[in-house]
Amino acid sequence: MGGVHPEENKLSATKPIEVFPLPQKVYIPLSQSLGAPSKPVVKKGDTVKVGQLIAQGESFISSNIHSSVSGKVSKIDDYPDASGYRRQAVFIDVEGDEWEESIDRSPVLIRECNLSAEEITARIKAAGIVGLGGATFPSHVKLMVPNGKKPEYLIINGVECEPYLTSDHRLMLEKGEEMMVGISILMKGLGVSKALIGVENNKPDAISHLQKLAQSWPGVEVHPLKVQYPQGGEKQLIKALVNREVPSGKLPIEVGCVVNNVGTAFAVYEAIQKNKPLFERVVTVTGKAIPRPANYLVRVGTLVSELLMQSGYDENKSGKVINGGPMMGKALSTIEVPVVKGSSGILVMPEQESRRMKEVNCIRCSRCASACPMGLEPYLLATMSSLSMIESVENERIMDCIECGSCQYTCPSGRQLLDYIRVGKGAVGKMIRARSAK
Amino acid sequence: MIKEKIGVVKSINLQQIYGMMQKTIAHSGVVTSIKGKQLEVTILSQSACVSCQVKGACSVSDVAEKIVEVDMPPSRQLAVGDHVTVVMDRSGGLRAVMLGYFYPFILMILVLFTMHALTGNEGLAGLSAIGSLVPYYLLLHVFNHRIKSKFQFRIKE
Amino acid sequence: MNEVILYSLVSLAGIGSVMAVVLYFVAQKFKVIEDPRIDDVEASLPGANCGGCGFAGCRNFAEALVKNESLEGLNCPVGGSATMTVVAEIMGLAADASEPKIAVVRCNGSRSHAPAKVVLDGVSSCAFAHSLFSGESGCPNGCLGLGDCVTSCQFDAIHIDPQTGLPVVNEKCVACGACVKACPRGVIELRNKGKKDRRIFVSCINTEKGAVAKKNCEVACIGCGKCVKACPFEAITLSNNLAYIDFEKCKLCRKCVAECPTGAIHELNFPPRKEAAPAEALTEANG
Amino acid sequence: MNLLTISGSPHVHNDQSVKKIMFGVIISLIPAMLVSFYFFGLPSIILTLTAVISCALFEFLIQKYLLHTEPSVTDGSAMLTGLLLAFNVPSNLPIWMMIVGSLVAIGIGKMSFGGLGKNPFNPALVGRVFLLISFPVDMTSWPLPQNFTTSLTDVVTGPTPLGIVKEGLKKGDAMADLMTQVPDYVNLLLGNMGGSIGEVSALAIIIGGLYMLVKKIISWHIPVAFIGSVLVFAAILNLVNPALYVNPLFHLVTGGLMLGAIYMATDMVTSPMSALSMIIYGVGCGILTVLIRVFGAYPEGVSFAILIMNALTPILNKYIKPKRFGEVVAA
Amino acid sequence: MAQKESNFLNMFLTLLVITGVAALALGGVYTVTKAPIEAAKKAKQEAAIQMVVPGFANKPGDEAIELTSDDGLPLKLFPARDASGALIGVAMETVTMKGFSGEIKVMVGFKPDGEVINYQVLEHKETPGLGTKMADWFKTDVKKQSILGKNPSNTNFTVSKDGTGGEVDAITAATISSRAFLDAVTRAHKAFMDYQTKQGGQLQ
Amino acid sequence: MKNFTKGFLTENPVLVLLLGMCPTLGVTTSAMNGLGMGLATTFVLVASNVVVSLVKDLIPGKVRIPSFIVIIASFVTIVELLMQAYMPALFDSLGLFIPLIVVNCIVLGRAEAFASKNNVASSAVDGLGMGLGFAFALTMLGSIREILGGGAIFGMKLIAGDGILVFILAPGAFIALGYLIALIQKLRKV
Amino acid sequence: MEYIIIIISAIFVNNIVLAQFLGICPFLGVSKKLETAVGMGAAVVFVMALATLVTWLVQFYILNPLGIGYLQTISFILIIAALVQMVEIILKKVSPSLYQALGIFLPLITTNCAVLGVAILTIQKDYSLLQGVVFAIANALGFTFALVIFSGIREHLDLMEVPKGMRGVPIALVTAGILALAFMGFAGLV
Ligand SMILES: Cc1cc2nc3c(=O)[nH]c(=O)nc-3n(C[C@H](O)[C@H](O)[C@H](O)COP(=O)(O)O)c2cc1C
Ligand SMILES: Cc1cc2nc3c(=O)[nH]c(=O)nc-3n(C[C@H](O)[C@H](O)[C@H](O)COP(=O)(O)O)c2cc1C
Ligand SMILES: Cc1cc2nc3c(=O)[nH]c(=O)nc-3n(C[C@H](O)[C@H](O)[C@H](O)COP(=O)(O)O)c2cc1C
Ligand SMILES: Cc1cc2nc3c(=O)[nH]c(=O)nc-3n(C[C@H](O)[C@H](O)[C@H](O)CO)c2cc1C
Ligand code: SF4
Ligand code: SF4
Ligand code: SF4
Ligand code: SF4
Ligand code: FES
Repeated sequence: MGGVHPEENKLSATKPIEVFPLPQKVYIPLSQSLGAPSKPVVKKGDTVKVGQLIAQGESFISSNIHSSVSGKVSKIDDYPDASGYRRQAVFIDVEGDEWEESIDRSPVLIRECNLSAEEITARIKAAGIVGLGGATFPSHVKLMVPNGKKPEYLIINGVECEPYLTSDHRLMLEKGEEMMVGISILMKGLGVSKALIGVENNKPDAISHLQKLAQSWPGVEVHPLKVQYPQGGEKQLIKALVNREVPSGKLPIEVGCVVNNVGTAFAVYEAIQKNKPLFERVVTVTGKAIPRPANYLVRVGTLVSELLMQSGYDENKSGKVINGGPMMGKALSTIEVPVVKGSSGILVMPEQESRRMKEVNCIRCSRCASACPMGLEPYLLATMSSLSMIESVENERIMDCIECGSCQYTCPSGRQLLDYIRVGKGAVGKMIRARSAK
Repeated sequence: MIKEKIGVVKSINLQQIYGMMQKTIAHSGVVTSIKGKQLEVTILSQSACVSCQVKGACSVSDVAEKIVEVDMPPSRQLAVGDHVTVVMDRSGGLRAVMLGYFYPFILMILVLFTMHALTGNEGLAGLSAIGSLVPYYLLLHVFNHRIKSKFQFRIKE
Repeated sequence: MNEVILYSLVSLAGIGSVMAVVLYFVAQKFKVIEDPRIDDVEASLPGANCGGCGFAGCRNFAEALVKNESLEGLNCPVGGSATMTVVAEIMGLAADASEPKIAVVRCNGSRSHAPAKVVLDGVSSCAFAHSLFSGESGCPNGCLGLGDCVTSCQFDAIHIDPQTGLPVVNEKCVACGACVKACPRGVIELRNKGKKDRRIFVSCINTEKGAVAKKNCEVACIGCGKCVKACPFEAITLSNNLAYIDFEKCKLCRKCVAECPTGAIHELNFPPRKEAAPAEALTEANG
Repeated sequence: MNLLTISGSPHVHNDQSVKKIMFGVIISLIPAMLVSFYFFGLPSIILTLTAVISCALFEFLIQKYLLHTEPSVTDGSAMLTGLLLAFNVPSNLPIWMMIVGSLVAIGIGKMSFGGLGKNPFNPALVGRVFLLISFPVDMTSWPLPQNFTTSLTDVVTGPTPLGIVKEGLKKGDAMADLMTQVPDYVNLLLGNMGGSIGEVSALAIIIGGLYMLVKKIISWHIPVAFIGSVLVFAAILNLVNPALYVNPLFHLVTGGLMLGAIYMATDMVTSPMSALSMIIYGVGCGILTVLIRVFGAYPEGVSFAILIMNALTPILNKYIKPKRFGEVVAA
Repeated sequence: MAQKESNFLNMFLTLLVITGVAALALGGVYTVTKAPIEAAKKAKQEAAIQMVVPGFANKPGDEAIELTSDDGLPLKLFPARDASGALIGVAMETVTMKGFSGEIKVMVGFKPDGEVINYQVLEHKETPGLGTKMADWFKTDVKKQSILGKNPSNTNFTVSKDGTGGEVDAITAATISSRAFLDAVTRAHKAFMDYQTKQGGQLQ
Repeated sequence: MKNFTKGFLTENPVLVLLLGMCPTLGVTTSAMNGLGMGLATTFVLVASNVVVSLVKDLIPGKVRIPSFIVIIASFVTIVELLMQAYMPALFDSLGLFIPLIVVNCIVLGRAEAFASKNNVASSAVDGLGMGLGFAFALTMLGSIREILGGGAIFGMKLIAGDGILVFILAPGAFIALGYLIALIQKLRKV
Repeated sequence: MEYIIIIISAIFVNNIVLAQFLGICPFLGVSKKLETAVGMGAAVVFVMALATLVTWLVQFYILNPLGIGYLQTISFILIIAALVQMVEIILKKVSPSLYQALGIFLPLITTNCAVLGVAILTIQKDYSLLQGVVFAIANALGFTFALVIFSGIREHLDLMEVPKGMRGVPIALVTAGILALAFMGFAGLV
């Protein structure tokens, strides 16, 4: 159902992962995952090592944060996040590169893991691992299956259906073996015997590589998928792999699935087998306005501007800088923002491509409805939202929208559908909250 | 980035609530009297008439508001004057239309045609058609309790 | 007597009596004794059905008024005290003269004061922009200028000034408060209209630290506290790096206005001062 | 330094636009246009141009001076309306009537509702039916086709094949006799018959329809359902009484069926949005068309059928929804 | 508003009185207008007869004869006589169901030999501007439009373009109405002729 | 005076209050019909307003509306009888819509909203104003339809041949009234 | 067959609203929501059938034998008004909960011209009782049909930003006009 085929433009697909040089200063935001911000456990003037815990997640859905560099905490203050709002962050002046001793920095692959499921969950929580597929949902929560639900499949999301982005692709090629170990650990943590890796057909090298590796991992299967956006959305992926539909308003566990990104699996490997918390990640820097697209292994807290400069950013040629891919990513209002755990790529669009087409009346062509992977009617949701018909959009299931943007991508009238839908979702959310508060 | 994700959390949570409430018709009204567990809610004028200048004149019955009886919701203590929303299942409305207008209509027509076929007398057929409504409504009256349970309004929480 | 007339008489009178019986039962069973005052009250209301009173429409409000038998807590912002006096008369009560209010826009981050650092390309909705980013100027509190307040106003009382990009309230405002609810950033406040329409207020709601605020907008309140000291009536309070003038306490003495180093305090509809007033604050007057 | 742009996702768009769609339809109409110009000559060209220009002009004037909105004539939809309106009238219609029709189509049918996308009824058909009912004489005198002519005056008029059959049957003529009075199927397919400017050549229209299908401008549902149901319904009637009800194939190649099914019923603005409702809509159009053709007063019912189904479109849209992902089947 | 209280008795009485007064008033008006209404109806009929067979001296309305056409439609025959009582013609009120929108009623005057003197369309629901043209079309002496002075016995009263040897031109774009109209006229003619034959040749 | 003039534009029953649409649409095939219908309604309005305001204090609240209906229906019947007797042609062309004056909301509306609260003189004036306003609107619509649809006005031909036939027919009635009301709304704003 | 002709004629060819202009007020007033339109339609079917039944009996068994046919208008309107009231009272009395459920759905505007018009038309057309009742039902169905279609379109139009000057009644009338235009295609079906 639904879906679109945007131009792929995977400019950096052949670029191996480069380790990005250490910055002078990092800004580590304290809200890096879904849920409540983490509480700092260091204070101004403290010296920290790489991998040291600097903030703790205190509520159920929140995560630990570790220092990505060694050096001195210069202050704890507000710093603009990707949307320009100021939030609490830890500012660290980098001094050397001194790691916590507990971290195993050797490149040796460790296959065996003898931990129990509970220990695995605890270690993942301690390492501050969050979903690297974009939503940054704390990964340990997914392993804590609610009572009465039984997971059957671990689904590994290697789809990377967003145009331009290649970080997952490179990771699958270069860290495939580690990833397999991570997957086996996740399977153990969940107590499932089957793991399905979904990869789109546009990455044949990754598919054949993983398929070869999977032969030595019982229960792990690699499934090539047809190329279609948003194949990587978890509901769509589950549908494609096990042909089950997650009911409206329900979680994947409802149909016995847990979805994790390939990067997450790799992070799990490092956390469990190498004792390395999550403080760096692979970030694709790409775009038509970037002369040297690349995939960097970046410490969290590094400024986006530094990544861009490394790749030859020219502010006069760029019109829009996007954190993430072109379909779901978020435009940045300044490039002086730090890389966070959820940053999968930085996309720079040239001036001429950065403006939307002129919006004209909806011609009721229903292209948006057929593109919508959730079976919604975006034209209706958008119109009703713009007319503040809150109850009606609620009945039209606006809350099912996964904000994939397929509708807006395909609308010949250039309707800014998702913008309106977001307004409507906001209003419906408000109304529902008001109702449940009563 | 973070802000957007917060939005997602809420939507996931709230979707579950949202799944439960649909397919109902809601009217807002004011509690006008309380008798034990029975509330009387006066529904404020619903129709387009609200702002019409001659609404008093258009219908012979100048009823501008409707009073409905609902049970006191267990979760909430209501007082006279409270603003509430009463809801009824959408299908209830259709069923009401059926019971109130459609079935008696069918009955009337059937009797009309049958009697005409039997007696050939139009006057008699007509009178008995009208007359057939009497037992119908008596029947309704007898089953009032059963009917009531189907069209009960309730207070929306 | 003509027999046609006789028949007519009998049959019509027959129908008439049937009607009477029927209606008698209607009267018995329906018993909707509408207080006739409801109609009168409704007639005296403006009839805008705007919901400013908190009811679904003027009729509903009239019913509530009559049922309540008192005006307490009920007010028609549109008709204001004039209307409420009439209503009070109908109901045989005295209306307390509530001070008329008006919407006030507490942001002066015009295009020149707070230049754009990025350009928004999207739907014209403050609610959307607010959820997307901090704003073109970078100020996370200030007006986004996309006019959610304008669309929410039923009285055509608020418009975006094309020069400044900020909303301006005109005399049509009836203080219904719709715009206050519509603004995602809480820029608009209902304040006393003031004698001769004179008002003084801090035209900024930025709670960031002074330096940060000033970087984005040159007329931001930097929370320096000078006005607090200058006010002889203790009408000004400072919290979260932001000064606020309580309109109930403010006596419109204008002492604070001159004190503010950034010109964040606004005075409206005052005669010109003898000495030069902070010119900018006056020219950018919004209200 | 240029300022960065901020907007919500998505940040890319496919290469479609309303303009491309509209001009795509116009391009696909070229074969039908050429056939018509060949058979009906210069008058048909003049009339078509009149309609296209006056529709565009009226749209421009109304937007600019009455609605005070930014004129959007360049999107091509008004020109398309004009083109299709012209295709739906006989080629000897007086020019002023064509202009009145354009005004009605654009002014009443489209702009009263707010312009592109908001009109519940197909503007060209509103214009056409308005003309038909206002000027029945001129709207039902069909010039007979001839090889390309530049003559603007003396044309020979005669009834359309549908008209011949309908009138004949009403008078009590035998079906076999009537079939000798109409052109054979090859000519019917090519368009060598009396009729409206653009409707005559089923073949040319089908070619255009295929082009639109390939270009994904329309989907197959409505035309197939429409034409299919005409075929089925007419076949049933024909089986019941061949002497009274004409061969179903005859229905397909005559009158405005092809033009209606492929170009007018498919107007996305006025047709339903999901596959199932499109099929219902198409079947409704088909049944109504045959009903009016066979039992009604008018020999041709396509326009009315589509307009009536246009009226039902909002209800179809409201009650037939796409399947929601994760829809829990009602317990 | 000083309004009376609503109790059963005064409600009952009020309505009784009001309906009573109304009945009296209406009865009065009715008695007064009864005669003029009848007269108006009659005048209308008379005017129509006068138009289609001018110059009679009797009261054709009082001598009306009810006939039935072959297919069961009701027709009326009004004999028109001169002062001496001799038949100068008849007015036939005739009807057809074949109109574009159903029934068409026509008053048509014939000379005793069946020649059409004049006609008047009494009732119809045809389309204004199309079917309505029949009111004058068949009186206008253009081409073969007019039927006045023609006799259906020797003229083919069908539409010329039907190819049935018709000798009357149909109204442009309203062939259906034209056929229907001619149907009504021929029906009247036939009924008149049949009646005469049945009466033994001459209607007196 | 204000009671009289308001019926024309500011409170025109058809064009502003949107009442009595059925006769408005149904009889306005020509200006003459519109005028005739308008005048008949005016008569009923004035007469019933007068009677209602005379008896208003004698009628108990609950039978107010039925009593009004009887009064109105009586006058309608009187009009019906008179027209039948003395204007049979007009009566024929207005047909069903004469008895339907009885349910015309304007008549009952004025009785209820005005006459039952005011004295005889101003009720009569009110009825006259409203009635003439109604007649004015109907005549206007009738003229528009007659001119556009038949190229004539009050039966006088303006152009040779026919007009745009639709306007004489049902669709034209709706469309013409729609644009007329839009125009009036626009005029009232400025 | 004769019934079928009556039915097709009343629903499609001579639709009560779109061709005969009866019941325009509720057509324009109640047709804003589909659900209400359906409910209203059901009520109208019932009321029209009942009213025609009763008025026919009154006409042929009371008015005609007594020679007081001229009282048609006044007696019909009184009967209809009383009937509607009676239905309401009975419903209210026999099943208050049912009445409540209905009451909210149906702003019963059943005293509009459609009901009276159909009752009178039935008499004018010389229908027998059965024909009359079928005629009434068919007209009520025609009314419902038009109302439902129309409410669908208007719900749709609520989502479109119709130009300011046309909003509300004007665009509703223009839409009704186009609908009437489309319905002309049914001409000649019977
Ligand atoms: C309150 C809440 C509880 C969740 N619980 C689970 C869970 O128990 N198991 C699970 O696999 N995912 C769980 N999720 C994660 C979601 O299924 C989903 O993976 C996450 O929101 C990211 O989705 P996305 O990347 O498709 O945007 C939970 C999410 C929320 C908001
Ligand atoms: C429209 C859409 C597209 C997505 N595409 C991808 C993708 O290509 N790859 C991916 O790993 N996650 C993608 N996600 C996120 C997944 O839904 C899901 O959150 C993720 O795979 C869960 O794994 P994580 O918790 O390890 O991140 C997408 C989400 C949405 C809503
Ligand atoms: C709105 C409309 C009304 C019509 N009314 C009539 C009519 O009253 N009488 C009639 O004979 N034809 C009428 N017609 C025309 C018929 O449909 C048909 O085309 C015509 O009778 C064929 O006759 P012709 O051969 O003279 O053109 C009308 C057509 C339209 C469009
Ligand atoms: C496939 C297709 C068919 C169309 N058919 C019509 C048509 O029949 N009549 C018309 O006026 N416009 C037609 N249009 C143009 C456009 O949709 C129309 O003008 C809108 O209805 C105006 O709002 C068509 C457009 C497309 C893409
Ligand atoms: S953004 Fe929402 S509405 Fe649009 S296609 Fe994606 S899921 Fe559907
Ligand atoms: S794709 Fe765009 S134009 Fe087409 S229906 Fe959706 S919103 Fe309308
Ligand atoms: S400006 Fe604000 S408070 Fe004033 S009338 Fe408008 S919405 Fe109401
Ligand atoms: S005051 Fe608020 S609502 Fe109005 S434009 Fe500014 S941000 Fe938007
Ligand atoms: S005038 Fe006919 S319903 Fe109102």
